[in-house]
Amino acid sequence: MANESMRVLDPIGVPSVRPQQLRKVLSGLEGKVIGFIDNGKPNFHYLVDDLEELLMQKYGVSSVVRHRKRGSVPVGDAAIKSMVDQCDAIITGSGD
Amino acid sequence: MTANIFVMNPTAAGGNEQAAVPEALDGLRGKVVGFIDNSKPNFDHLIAEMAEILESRYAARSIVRRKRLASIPAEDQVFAELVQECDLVITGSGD
Amino acid sequence: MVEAAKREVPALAICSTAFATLGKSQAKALGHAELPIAIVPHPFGIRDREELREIAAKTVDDIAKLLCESGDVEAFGKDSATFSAGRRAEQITVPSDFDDFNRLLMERHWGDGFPAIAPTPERVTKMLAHTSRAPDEIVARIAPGYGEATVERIAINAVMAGCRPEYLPVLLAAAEAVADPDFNLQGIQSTTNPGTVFLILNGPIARKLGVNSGNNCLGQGNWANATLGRGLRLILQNIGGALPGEMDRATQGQPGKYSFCCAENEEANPWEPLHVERGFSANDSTVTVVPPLGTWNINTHAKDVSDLLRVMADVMAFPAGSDYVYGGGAPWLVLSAEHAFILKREGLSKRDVKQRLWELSKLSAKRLSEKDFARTQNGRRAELGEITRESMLPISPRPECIGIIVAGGPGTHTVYMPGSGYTKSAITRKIV
Amino acid sequence: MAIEVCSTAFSGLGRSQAKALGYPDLPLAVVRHPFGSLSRAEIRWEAEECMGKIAAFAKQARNDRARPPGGGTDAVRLIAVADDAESVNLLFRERQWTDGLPIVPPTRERVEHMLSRSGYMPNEFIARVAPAFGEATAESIAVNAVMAGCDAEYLPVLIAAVEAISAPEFNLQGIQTTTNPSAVWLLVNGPIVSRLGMNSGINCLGQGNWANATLGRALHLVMQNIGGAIGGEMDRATMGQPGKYLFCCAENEAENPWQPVHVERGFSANDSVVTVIGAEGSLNLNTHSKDALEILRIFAETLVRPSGNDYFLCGEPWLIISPETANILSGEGLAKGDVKRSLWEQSKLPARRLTDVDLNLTRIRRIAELGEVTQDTMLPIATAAGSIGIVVCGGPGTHSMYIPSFGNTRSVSRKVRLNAYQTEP
Repeated sequence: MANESMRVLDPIGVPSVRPQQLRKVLSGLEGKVIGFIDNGKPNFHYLVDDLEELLMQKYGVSSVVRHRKRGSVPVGDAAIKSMVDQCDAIITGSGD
Repeated sequence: MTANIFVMNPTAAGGNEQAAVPEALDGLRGKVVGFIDNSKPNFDHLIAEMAEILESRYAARSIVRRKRLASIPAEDQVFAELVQECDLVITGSGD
Repeated sequence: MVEAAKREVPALAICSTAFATLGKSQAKALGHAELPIAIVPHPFGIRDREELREIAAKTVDDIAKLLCESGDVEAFGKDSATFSAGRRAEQITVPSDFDDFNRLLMERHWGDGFPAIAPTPERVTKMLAHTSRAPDEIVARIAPGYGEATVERIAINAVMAGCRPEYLPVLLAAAEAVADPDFNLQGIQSTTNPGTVFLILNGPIARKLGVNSGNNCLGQGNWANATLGRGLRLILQNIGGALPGEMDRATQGQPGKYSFCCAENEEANPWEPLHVERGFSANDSTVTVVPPLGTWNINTHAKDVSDLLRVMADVMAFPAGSDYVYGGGAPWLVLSAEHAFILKREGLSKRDVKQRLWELSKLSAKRLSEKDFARTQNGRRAELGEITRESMLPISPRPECIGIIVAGGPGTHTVYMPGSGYTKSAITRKIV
Repeated sequence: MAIEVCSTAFSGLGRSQAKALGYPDLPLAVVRHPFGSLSRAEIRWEAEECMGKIAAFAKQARNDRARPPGGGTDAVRLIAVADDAESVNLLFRERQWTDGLPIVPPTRERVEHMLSRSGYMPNEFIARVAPAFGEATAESIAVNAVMAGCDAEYLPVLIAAVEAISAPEFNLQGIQTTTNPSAVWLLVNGPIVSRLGMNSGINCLGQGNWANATLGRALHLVMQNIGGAIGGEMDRATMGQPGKYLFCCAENEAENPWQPVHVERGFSANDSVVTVIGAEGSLNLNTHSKDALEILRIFAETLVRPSGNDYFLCGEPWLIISPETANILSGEGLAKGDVKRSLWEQSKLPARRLTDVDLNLTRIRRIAELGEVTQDTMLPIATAAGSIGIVVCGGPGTHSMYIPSFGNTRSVSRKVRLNAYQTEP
């Protein structure tokens, strides 16, 4: 009895997108423009201040562009597009 | 065909003996009627009106005891006094 | 991060330790487990300037490395769970013994902690007979994992929850509703807030399915209320991938995350019911999804309109709520018929009640903490302009955002449900 | 002789409870609900009507003397039902023996297994559960535990919880029959928490953990099935709340900078203890403030609501403080007692914020404690600062939670009785 089995349907949902290799890398940071999407959480802007300074000083990043996000609301397409156009790499933040 | 299984009843034996309600009175004339006020809004007014009707129309006498809180039971002492003094006790619930 | 990466730009996320699991799980669920994450200690919000500087110094090298190195591409594609084999659910073999089956659910995290009914093909087929939609039709993609909620997968989770077959159309409409962008399910599911989804039913279907709209309608005891609320939760967790401790980051959560569903008491409602207010016909059946952060009982024996409104507004306005800080659009009141009757007796329409509550519940920005005030300035600038300590903050952008239904049995209680602050609006969908 | 006057909304409660207590013939005189909002003239009319009924009751000879003895529910202990999930669930739902969710069929084998390791004898009397005052034995509790989906190891925790809710100061009768949305929050402390794998961290009040879910659920099934509180009958909740399905978590002792609740209440840290709390709901307290004094002010301002039973009746409010916030408070040198005192002082509510009707009620109910209450009185949320409950639960995040109390209730802690078998490492 205990060893009997039955067939059931898997309840777990999966996204239909097949994984794509999205990861892109830079050859180096020298002269690059880095974008930060600030999640608006306390202190994150300070962390970005410090990272900006260090990235420029230590790795020769040419400039940092910032977009400040409103709380837990997703960043709009327009904002992402504008960041993508300006930057060589984008860094986002989550958590507080 | 599905076989039967036996399942257990999840409720409890009340353990509360079926008690008979004490005998009815032979009317209200001359009787002492006690009220326990549940302290809900307007219940005091309802009792006041009822007491007035009891006295003027049924020639009964009334006693009122007020519970401090609607949602906790009246103190034993309040009950004991009323039972001692009264032929009929009227309690209230709701608001 | 994924959005940026899709546009072919190197992307990186900085996560505090507490959120690293969310970041990783979500990237994985979306099929991008390879995307890089730099981890900083949690909570960084309480660090002083000096400590932050140290964190930055430690993190900058990681960031440089992660942006320039291709990383562990091996990890990519290893876990077959991230692939969709097709839109139909797979059949799997499980023990038929009830206790063993439930143990398996526990081990696989396929449930909420309660016993579930096995979703056998027979039971699922019986349920699918209650819709004309094809089993493989995608009804919605459920955040934060963006799993495909096909008609069949919704039915599977409904069977597990204990729903009767005829409940299926309600859950199909509910799945569509939660996926509306204005509802911001991603925010509700992955936040540290105790967010959940409250289902409200209106129209003939509520009576037909025996959904409780009276005494104890938010509590236990009714088959439809209990299993519909639970069915949606299983969809959110199993299809949406919001597993507690992984993508679901709720600090404590709330009991409403198990099941939270009732019908509006349309008979006792002195105004037009919710679905009619929202533009549906009285004969339509609808489901409305609301994102409450909890329940607060407004117990008042007030018999006077201005007293009643004053007390309700006083309860709504408090300085630790997300509504005022983020300016969301879904604070909600479930009025008892007795309270609704008092308001209506004085000639107030539902709209008047909302307007009065919206005015009376404005919160002085002075009452917020420094940090919450700064967030409010950031979060609501577009809506309110420059915010000072003298500003009076409205609970929602507009009075109409305050939701009102009438439900429950006799009693002088109204339940206030604060909103999650970042949902633009509760969403209503017709049940077909 | 006794007669009960009920408003229509409560007549179901009156009848069911009279019957459950063995007085099926107790006369009820029903008045219009809600009489709280009737005018004096309308009350006079109701009084006339009601007196007429009472006078008739007083004269009426009882004509139903031949009522068969014994209630209906306890006559049958074992019920035969077709062995499939649909039939079992249908039967239990028809008899109003469930919360609406699927149950595990309580077969004799499962119930015996549930009891087998508990150290309790099946017929061991545990408590009488209000409002029907049904007799909870180890076995009848085990039946409900099986139904909820509990593992056998959970039973001693549940039995301790049933003892706790039946303590007079908890006032289960009030909690179960009120129109308020009151649920029983079951809080667990001590080594049993990790042994049972209970959740005290992320989402501890939400779904996903078997011990939390099924223990909390089993307690509410006991309250419904043994206590007899069925929605719309003896359970008069206007709307209730989702916590009435279950409301259960453990304290996060590992990240608590203070004493855990059971140690604060005089138990040893190695004891496993349940605490039951009559909870009206749950309110998210979200503040990102990192300053102890500011946090206390924000918390206190959130407690101050002009519509809570805590103020009307003098209650026992509880706060669940997140580990992050507890550590900020403790880091500033505040002991738990300091936090309580500060909250108690700062949360005094000016009586004028209450409506006149509610102020009148409060005046009657708190006169013994506060003396004459006027518009200018500052009402404390509890009789003393020590009555504010504080527990640390949850995972990362800036969220704490206010759990307002039903008012006429005091939380009760009971030690979980474990036998040698269960305490083995």
